[in-house]
Amino acid sequence: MNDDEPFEPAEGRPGDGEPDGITRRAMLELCGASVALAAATGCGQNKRDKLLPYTVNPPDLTPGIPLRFTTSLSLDGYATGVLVRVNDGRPSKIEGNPEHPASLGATGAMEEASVLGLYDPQRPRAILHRRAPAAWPALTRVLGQDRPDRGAGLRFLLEPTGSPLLGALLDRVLRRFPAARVTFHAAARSDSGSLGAGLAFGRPLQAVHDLRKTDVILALDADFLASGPFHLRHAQHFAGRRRIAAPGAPMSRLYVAEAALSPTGSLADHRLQRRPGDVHGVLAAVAVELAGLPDVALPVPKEALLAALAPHAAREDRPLVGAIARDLARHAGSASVIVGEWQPPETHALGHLCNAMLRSESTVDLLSPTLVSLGAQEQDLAALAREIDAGGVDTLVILEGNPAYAAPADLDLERLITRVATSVYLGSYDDETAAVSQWFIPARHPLESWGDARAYDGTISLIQALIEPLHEGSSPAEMLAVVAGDAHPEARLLLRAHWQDRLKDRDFEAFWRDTLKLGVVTGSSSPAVTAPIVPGALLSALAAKAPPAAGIEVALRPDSRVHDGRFANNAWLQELPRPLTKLTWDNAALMSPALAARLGVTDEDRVRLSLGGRSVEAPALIAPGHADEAVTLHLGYGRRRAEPVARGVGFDAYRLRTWTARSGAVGLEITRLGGAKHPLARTQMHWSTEGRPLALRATAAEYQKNPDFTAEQRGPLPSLMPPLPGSGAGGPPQWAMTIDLSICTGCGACEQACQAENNIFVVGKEGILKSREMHWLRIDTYYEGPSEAPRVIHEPMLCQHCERAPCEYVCPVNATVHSPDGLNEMIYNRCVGTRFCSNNCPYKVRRFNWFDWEDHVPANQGLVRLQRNPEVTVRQRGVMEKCTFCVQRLRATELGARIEGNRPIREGEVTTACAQACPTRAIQFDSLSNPGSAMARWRREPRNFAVLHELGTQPRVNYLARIDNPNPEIG
Amino acid sequence: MAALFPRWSNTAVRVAVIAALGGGAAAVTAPMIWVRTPWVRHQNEPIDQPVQFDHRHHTQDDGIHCVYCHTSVYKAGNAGIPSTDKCMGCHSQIWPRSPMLDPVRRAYFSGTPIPWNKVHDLPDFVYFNHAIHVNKGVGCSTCHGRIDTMPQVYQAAPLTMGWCLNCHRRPEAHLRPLSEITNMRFEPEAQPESVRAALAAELGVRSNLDCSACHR
Amino acid sequence: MRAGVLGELMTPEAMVAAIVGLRARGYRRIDAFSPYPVHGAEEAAEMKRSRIDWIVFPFALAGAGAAYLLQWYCNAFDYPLNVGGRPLHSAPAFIPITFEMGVLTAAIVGLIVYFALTGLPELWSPVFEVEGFERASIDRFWVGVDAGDPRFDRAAVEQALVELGAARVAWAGPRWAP
Amino acid sequence: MSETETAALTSSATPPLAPLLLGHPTDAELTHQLISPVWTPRSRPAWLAAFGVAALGTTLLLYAVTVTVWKGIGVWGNNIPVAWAFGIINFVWWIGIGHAGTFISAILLLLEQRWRTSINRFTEAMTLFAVVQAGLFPLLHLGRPWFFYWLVPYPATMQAWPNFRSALPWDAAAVFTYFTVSLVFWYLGLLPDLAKLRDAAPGRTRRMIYGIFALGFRGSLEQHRHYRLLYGLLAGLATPLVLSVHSIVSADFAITLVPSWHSTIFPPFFVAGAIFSGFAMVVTLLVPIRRIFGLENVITLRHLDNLAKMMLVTSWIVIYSYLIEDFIAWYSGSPYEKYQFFVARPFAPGSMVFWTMQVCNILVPQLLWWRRVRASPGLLVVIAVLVNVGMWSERFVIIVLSLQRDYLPSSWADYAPTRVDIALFVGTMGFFMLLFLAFLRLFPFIPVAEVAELSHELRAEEKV
Repeated sequence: MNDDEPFEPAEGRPGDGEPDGITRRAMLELCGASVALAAATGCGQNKRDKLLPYTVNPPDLTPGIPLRFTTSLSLDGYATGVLVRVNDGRPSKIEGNPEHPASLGATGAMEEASVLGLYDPQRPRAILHRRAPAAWPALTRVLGQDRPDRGAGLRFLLEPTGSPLLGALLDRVLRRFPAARVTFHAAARSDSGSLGAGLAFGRPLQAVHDLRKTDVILALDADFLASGPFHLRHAQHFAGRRRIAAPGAPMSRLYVAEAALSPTGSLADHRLQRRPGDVHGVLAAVAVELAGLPDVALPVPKEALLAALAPHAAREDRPLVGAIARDLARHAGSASVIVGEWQPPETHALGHLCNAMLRSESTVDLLSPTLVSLGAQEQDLAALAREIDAGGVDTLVILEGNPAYAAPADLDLERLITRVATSVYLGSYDDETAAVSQWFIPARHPLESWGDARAYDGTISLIQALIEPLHEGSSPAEMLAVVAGDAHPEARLLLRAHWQDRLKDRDFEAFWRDTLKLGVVTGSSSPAVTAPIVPGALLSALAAKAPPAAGIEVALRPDSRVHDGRFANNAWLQELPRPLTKLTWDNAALMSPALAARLGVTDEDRVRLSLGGRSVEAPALIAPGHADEAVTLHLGYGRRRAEPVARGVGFDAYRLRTWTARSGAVGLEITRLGGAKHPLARTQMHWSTEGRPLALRATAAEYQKNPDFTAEQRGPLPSLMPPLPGSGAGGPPQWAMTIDLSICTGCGACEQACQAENNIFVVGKEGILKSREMHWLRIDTYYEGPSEAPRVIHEPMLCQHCERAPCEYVCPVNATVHSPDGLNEMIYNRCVGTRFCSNNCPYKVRRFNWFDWEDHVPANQGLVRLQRNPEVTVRQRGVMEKCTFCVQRLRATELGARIEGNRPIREGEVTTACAQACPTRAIQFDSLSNPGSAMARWRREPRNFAVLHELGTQPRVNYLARIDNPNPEIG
Repeated sequence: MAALFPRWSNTAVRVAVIAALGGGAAAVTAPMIWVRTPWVRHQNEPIDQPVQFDHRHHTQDDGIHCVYCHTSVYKAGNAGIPSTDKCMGCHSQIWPRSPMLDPVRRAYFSGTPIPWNKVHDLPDFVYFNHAIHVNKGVGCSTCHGRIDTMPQVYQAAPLTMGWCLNCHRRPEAHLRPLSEITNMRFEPEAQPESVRAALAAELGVRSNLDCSACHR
Repeated sequence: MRAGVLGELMTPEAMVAAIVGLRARGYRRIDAFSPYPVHGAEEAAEMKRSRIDWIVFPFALAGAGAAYLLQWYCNAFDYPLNVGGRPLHSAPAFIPITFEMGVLTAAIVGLIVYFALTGLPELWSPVFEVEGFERASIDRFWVGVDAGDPRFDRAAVEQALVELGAARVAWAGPRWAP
Repeated sequence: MSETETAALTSSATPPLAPLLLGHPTDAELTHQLISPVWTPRSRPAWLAAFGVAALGTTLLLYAVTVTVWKGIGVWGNNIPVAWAFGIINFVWWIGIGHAGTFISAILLLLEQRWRTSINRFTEAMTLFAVVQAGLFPLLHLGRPWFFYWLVPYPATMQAWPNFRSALPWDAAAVFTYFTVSLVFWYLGLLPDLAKLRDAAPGRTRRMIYGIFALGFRGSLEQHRHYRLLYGLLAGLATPLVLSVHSIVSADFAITLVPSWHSTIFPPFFVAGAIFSGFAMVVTLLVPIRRIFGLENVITLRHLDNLAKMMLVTSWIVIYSYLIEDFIAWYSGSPYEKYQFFVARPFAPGSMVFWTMQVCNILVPQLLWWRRVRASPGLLVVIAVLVNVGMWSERFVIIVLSLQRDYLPSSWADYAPTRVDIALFVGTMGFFMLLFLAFLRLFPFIPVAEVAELSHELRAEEKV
C-alpha cells in the first residue's frame, strides 16, 4: 500500500485494518512513550513533563485512543489468530481473534506473553559475523551468490511452517539450487501423528477433532485442552459440551490416560495413571473390547487385530477398559479417541482405527497436511547431521529454532555446526546456535514481521507488522528471498507480491484490506477427506510393536510456559505458575509420591538422572497423580547460553533426548544426590482444602439428586449492617463475575492476560520464594483423596469484590473503598501501605509492592516499559494492589456510553482481560443489571456458591460447583 | 546569696513559651497554607515554550477555533496537541521565513517532535478525560481559564483534588450549553440556577465522587 | 510570694506548728516552702481543696465531643464513602478515639491549668534571693508571711517567726522595701 | 485500705515482711544518696560499658531504619499472607512493656500502695522509652512512611479523610495520648526533684539547666496543693488510659475476621499480658540497677517480692485466656479456628515459638509460688527475662502463626525474619537501653521527694 494514500479505517470487529505510516513514526513514538513512562513511575510532579506531538499525524490514529489490529502468532508451524491492541504505536496487549479457528476469541498464556518478548531489552540488535558486527550487504553476497554445485552443499534447517509465502520462496530457492536440501525440525513437535496416519490410511493425514459434537472422549497422553495447535478451539468446544446448565442436563464424559497430571487430566472423570509407554496398552485393551461389541463395525479382520493387540491389552484391567469401551460404543458417532502428540505412530494408527470403529466421521475430520512439505528435497534432522559429519555440507542456513540447544543431544549439532564452512543463523536471541554459527542475524519479532501462516485446519491468515522493527534484523522470508536471488527483499512486499500473484484476477487491494481486518482468509481451511483404513500396514505395525519394557520411563515434554526454550527469556512466562505444580522459574523431575518414597527422595532434593550414558542433575518434585515408575521432565530450561532472564534457570532435559527417542525412553536411573536442596519457587504450597467448603464439587448424578448441595454456601445471611442497595434489571451497572469450576483447566491464560493488561511486575525467583508474587489472579489447585490418585479441582482466585468487603473497613486512610457500581476500589495513590487490608482479606488476593519492583528486578526495566498499558497506574513501592475488575475498561466503556446519550452499557460490551482470554470461557463477566448475560444466567443455577460465604462478605465473584460425570459402571 | 536566675529570666521564659507555641502552630499550619498558595503549583506562571506560540493571537486575531488544533477533545481522554504538519499547513504560506517559526520548520523537516512543556501536568495516577467533560457541558475555560487572553499559557486553576471534587460534588453549578463549550467568555456561574439544573438534567450529569472515576 | 518575711525551720512538724502559730497571730497570707508536701500544712493554712479537676472536666468533655464530631464529619458528612458496606455513621467505631481525645485534653489542660494557677514557669522569684533558701528543696522548711497581708509588719513577723522556732529569718522581695 | 489489709494482700503470712525502707536516713542523707548518682562518677565503669553496648545497638537501629526506608519493607521477611510480622510484634511487645510503668505509677497510687514510691519514677521512664520504641514500628511498618500524616484528620487539599472505622487511627490516637499523658505525668513527678537538682547540683551550668526544667518550682503551699490534686487526677486518667491502650492495640486484631484474632477476649487478655511483660521488664531492669547504684535500702526485697507476686497473678490471667481461647475455638465449631489452635500452633512451622511461649508464660512463672524464689534477685531476673521471651513469643504466635494459616490453604505460606528484622528488634533494645542509661545519669531515678515523704510517714508511724 502506498504510504501517501489516504486510508479509511475499517469500522467494526475484529481488527482495525492495517496500521498506516509506521515507517515514519515508530521510533518517534518510542521516544515519546519512554518519556511518558519514565514519568509514570515516579511522582513526576516536580519536573515538568514534555508533550511530544507527532510531526505528521498518521491519518487513522488519534493519540490516546488504542487501535486493534489482526495478526497471527505461529508456534511450531501452526498459527493462532490474534488481535493486538496498539496504544499510540506500541503493541501492548494480545487478545484472541474470534474469527480465527485456532483462537475463537481466546488466547493462551504464550500468546499473551509474546508481547513482552517484543520489548525484551536483551534482543540482539545487530548482524554478527564471527561475533563481530557486520553489514547486511556482506551477508547477501554470501547467501545470494551463485553456486556451481547447484546447491549440493547447501542445506536449510528451519522450523515446520504452513506459510504459503515461505512455501513459495522455498520453491524458488530449490528451483535455483535443485540439489539443496531442506530440513524442517521443531523440538516441541513430533511427527508420529502423520506417521500414524500413514500406517492407518496409507497417507499422512491430519486428524482434526470437532469437540462440539463429542460426548465421550478418550484422551491418551493427550493434553488437548492446554497444548497443541488447536487447544484453544478444543477447550472452548469441549467446555460447550461439558458445562451442565441444569441438574440432569446432558454433559460429556472424559477419560484420560497419562503420566503427569495435565490440565486435561485434571478435568477427567476417570483418569488412568500410566507410563507413556503403557498408554498404548490402554488403547489396545479398549480396542479389543470395542471389537468384541456387537454394533461396532470393524474395518480390519477381527482375529488379526486381537492377535496383534493381545500382548498389550493383557496388561489392562478388563472391567475398567470394558466399561470405557462400552461407554464409547454407546455414543458411537459422538465419541472420539484423541491420541497425544508424543505417543508412537502405532498408537496414533490404533486411535484412527478406534475412531473408525466409533463412526467418528462427524467428530474427526481428516485433512491433508497443512505444513509445507518438499518431498524428496526434504531430509530429516538426523540425515542432515550425518551429512554435516561426513563433510558434505558447506553452507548451512538455520532459520530460527536454536538447534544447537534444542536438537536431540545424540546428534550433537552444537559441535557439527562449527564444522560447516559457512553457517548462517537467523535467531531471536544471541543464543547457543548463534555462538557456534559464523553469521548471526537477529530475527524479527512476529509483531514486527510481515508474512502469512496457516492454522491447524489449514485456514490462512496474514501476519502484519504492528510496529517498525525495533532493531536491525530479518525474517525467514527475506533470508530465503536472498538465497533465491533477491538483493533487497522486504517481507511486506514479498507477501503482497505472493498474494497478488496467487489471486490473479481477484481485486487484490480488497482482499488485502479485508483479510487484514478480519484476520483470516475466508474459506481457506482445508477440506476434509474421506479415507478408509488400510488394514495391512496397520495390522503388521501393531503386531510388530513390542510391549513396553519394565523400568522407570522418562517422559520429555515441552514446557507449558517456555515451550521448547524459546520463551526462556520471557520473565512473564517464567513467573507464570505451571499448571498443577505451580512451579515458577524452574523445571523439575516430576515423580509420583510412591516412586519418590521408594527412592528416598523428597521435594527439592537434587537427583541425578541417567539414561543411555547421558545424565543431568535435577531437583525432584513430587507430583500427586503422577504414574509410578515414570518421571516427567520439561524441556526448555538449563540454557547454556542465554540472556539474563533465562540464565541459570532450571536444568537442560535435552541432554537426555536422542533422535530416536524424542518423547523419552524406559531405563532411567535416578540417584539421590546429597548436599543442599535446590529451592523450588512455587506459588502454592498446600494442596488440601483441609475439609473446608472452598471448592465444591459433585457428580452429575448427585447434582440431579440434590441440586441444592451448595445451599450452605449461598443465600442471605443475618446481618446487623444496613441493607445494601440492590441492582435491578436495566438499572445502573453492578459488575460481577461468575466462574464455572467444571470447565476450568487451570491453564493460566487468564493470569497471563491479567498481567499484560494491568502492568503487573514480575518479582523473580527470589520474590516467589518469599511468597511475594504480584499476580492479581491466581489459580488455586486443590487435591483431594489419596496423593497417589487424587482428584483435582482448579479455582481461579481473584479479588472477590465483596459487597461487605472486610479489607475496606480496616484501611485507615480510605484507600480501598466501594464504588457505586460494586467494585472494590484500590486507590494506589492514597495507600500508605499498612497491609491491614491484606490481613483481613480472607481470600488473600491482595498484593503488596514490597520494593520498587522496577528498580529491584532487572526484568522489569528498560524497553519492557513500552509494553505497559497507559490506562493503568504503575504502582509505586509501598502500596497495595489487587484485581480491579479491569476498571480502566469499565470506565472507558462507561464514558463512551455516557457520551452516546447516557445509553445503558450493552450486554457483553465490556469484559475483563481474564474472561476475554479464558480458553474454555469459564470466566463470565457482566453487570447484574443485564439478567440475560451468561454471567447472570450462570448465577441462577443451583450449583452457584460463594467461597467463604459464611463470613458474610457477600462476594461479587461467584463460582459454579464443579460437576463431574463419572461412568456409573466404574466403581 | 543571689538567685540562680536573674529577674528578667521570667520574661525570657514567657517569650520562649509563646515563641515555642507559636512556632509549633506555625510549623503545622504553614505547610497547609503553603500548599494552598498558587505558586506551589506554579499556577499563573507563564511557561516558556520552545516556540513562542501565542493563543491570544491565534484565537482572537485569526479566529481559529480551539478544536481546529485540539482535535481529539470530543473523543479522547486527551485534547490533543496538534502535529507539526498542522502548524505548517498555514505557516508554509504565512510567515514562511519568520525566525520565530524556526523550531517548527526544523521539527517538520527533521521529523523530530517539538518538545512542548506540559502546562497542565496532573500526576500520573490521575486519569482526566477531556471527552466526557466537554460532552457533558464543562467548557474549556472552566478549567483552563481565559486561554484566549494568554500570550503564554499558564495554569489558571489550582488543579488540586479538592478543586476537582468541588465541581464533582455539585457539577450543575459549572455547566453550560454544549454550544458554548469553547466560548471563552461564557460564564456558566452567571446562568440562573434553573437553567443550570435543566442543563444537568438534559445532559444526564450527576455528581461523581467515585475514586476509580479518576484513579485506576 | 512577691515580698515578705521568711523563717527557716528544721522539721516538717515545726513547719506545721509555725503555720498554726502565725495564723493564731492573725496573719492570713501565709506561705510555706518544703521539699515534699507536708501533712497538715495546707489544713493548717486553712487552704481549700484544689479545684483543678472541676476546671479540667468540661475541657475533657469538650475534647471528647469534638473528637466524635470530627469523626462523624469526616466519615459520614463531608466525604461519605461506602466502606465495606458499613454505616456511614459507625458510632461504635468512633468511641475509642473519642475516649482517647478526652483523656488527652484532660491531661494537657490539667497541666496548663496547674501552671496558670501556680504561676509557673517562673525561674526567678524573690524567695530565691534569700540566703539558704536553696535548702528548701532538700531538708529545710521555710514559712513566711506575705507583705500584702493586712496585718503585715516586718519586725512583728520576724519576731513571731523567731518565737515559732525559726533558725533564721529573712526578707524576701525588693531591696528598697521596708 | 488499711496497712494490715495491704500487708495481707501483698505478702504471704510468714515470715515478717521486709521493710520498704531500710534504716533511718535524714532527709539530707536520703536526698544525697538518691540524687548523687546524677553527678557522682561512682557507677561509671559499669555504666559506661552498658552505654557503649546500647550505643552500638542504637547504631544498628539507625542502620536498619535507613535500609528499611531506603529500599522498602521488602528487606523484611514479611510476605502475603504474613503481611504483619516483626514490626507489629515488636510494637505490641514494647507497648505492653510500657504498661507496667503506668500500672505502678497510676493504679498503685490510686490504690495507695506505698511500695510503688521507690520505683515509680523509674518505671514511668521505662514506659516512656518503651513507647518511643513501640512508636517507631507503626511508622516504619508503613509501605510509604512519608505519608504517615494521612492517618490524621487535617484539612488536606485533596479533601480526603482517614477512615475511623479502622483500628489503626485508634492506635495512633491511643499511642499518642498514652505517650503524651505518660510524659506529662512523668514530668510532673519530676518537678520537685528537678528543683532539688537545681539547688543541690554542683556547678552553675548544671544547676541552670536543671533550673530551667524545674520551671521555678519551689514547693510552696500553693504549688503543693494543686500538685497533689493534679498528680492524682493524672493517675485517675492514666488508669483507664492504660487499659484502653492495649485494648485498642488488641482491636488491631480483634476487629478483623482472621481466625483466632476475631475474638472478644482480646482486650482483657492483651492488657493482662502487657502488665505481665511489663512487670517482668521492671524486674529485669531493677535488680541490676539496685545493685550497681547500691540502692538496696530503698528498693528492698519487699519491692521485688511484690513485683514477683504481680507477675504471678498476671501470668494466671494470661493462662486463663489461653484456656478460654482454646475452649471457644473448640466450642465454636469453626474449622478455621480449630485448625489454628489445635493444628497450626502446636505443629505447623514456627511451632517452636508456640512451645517457647507455653513454657515461658505458663510453667516458668509458677516458680514464683515459692518465697525463696521471690527473695532471690538473681532468680527473679532469670524468670523475668524468660517471661519477656515468652510474651514476645506470644505476639509472634498470635500474629505470624495466625496469618500463616488462615482461610484458604492455597495461600498459606511460611514466614522467616531477615537480618534487618532482627537488627531492628535488637536495635530498639539498644536504643531503649541508651535512653534508659542516659536517664539514669541525668535524673534521679528514685523520686527523692516522694521517698523523703514516705520516710517521714514511716517514721511517724513507727513513733505511733
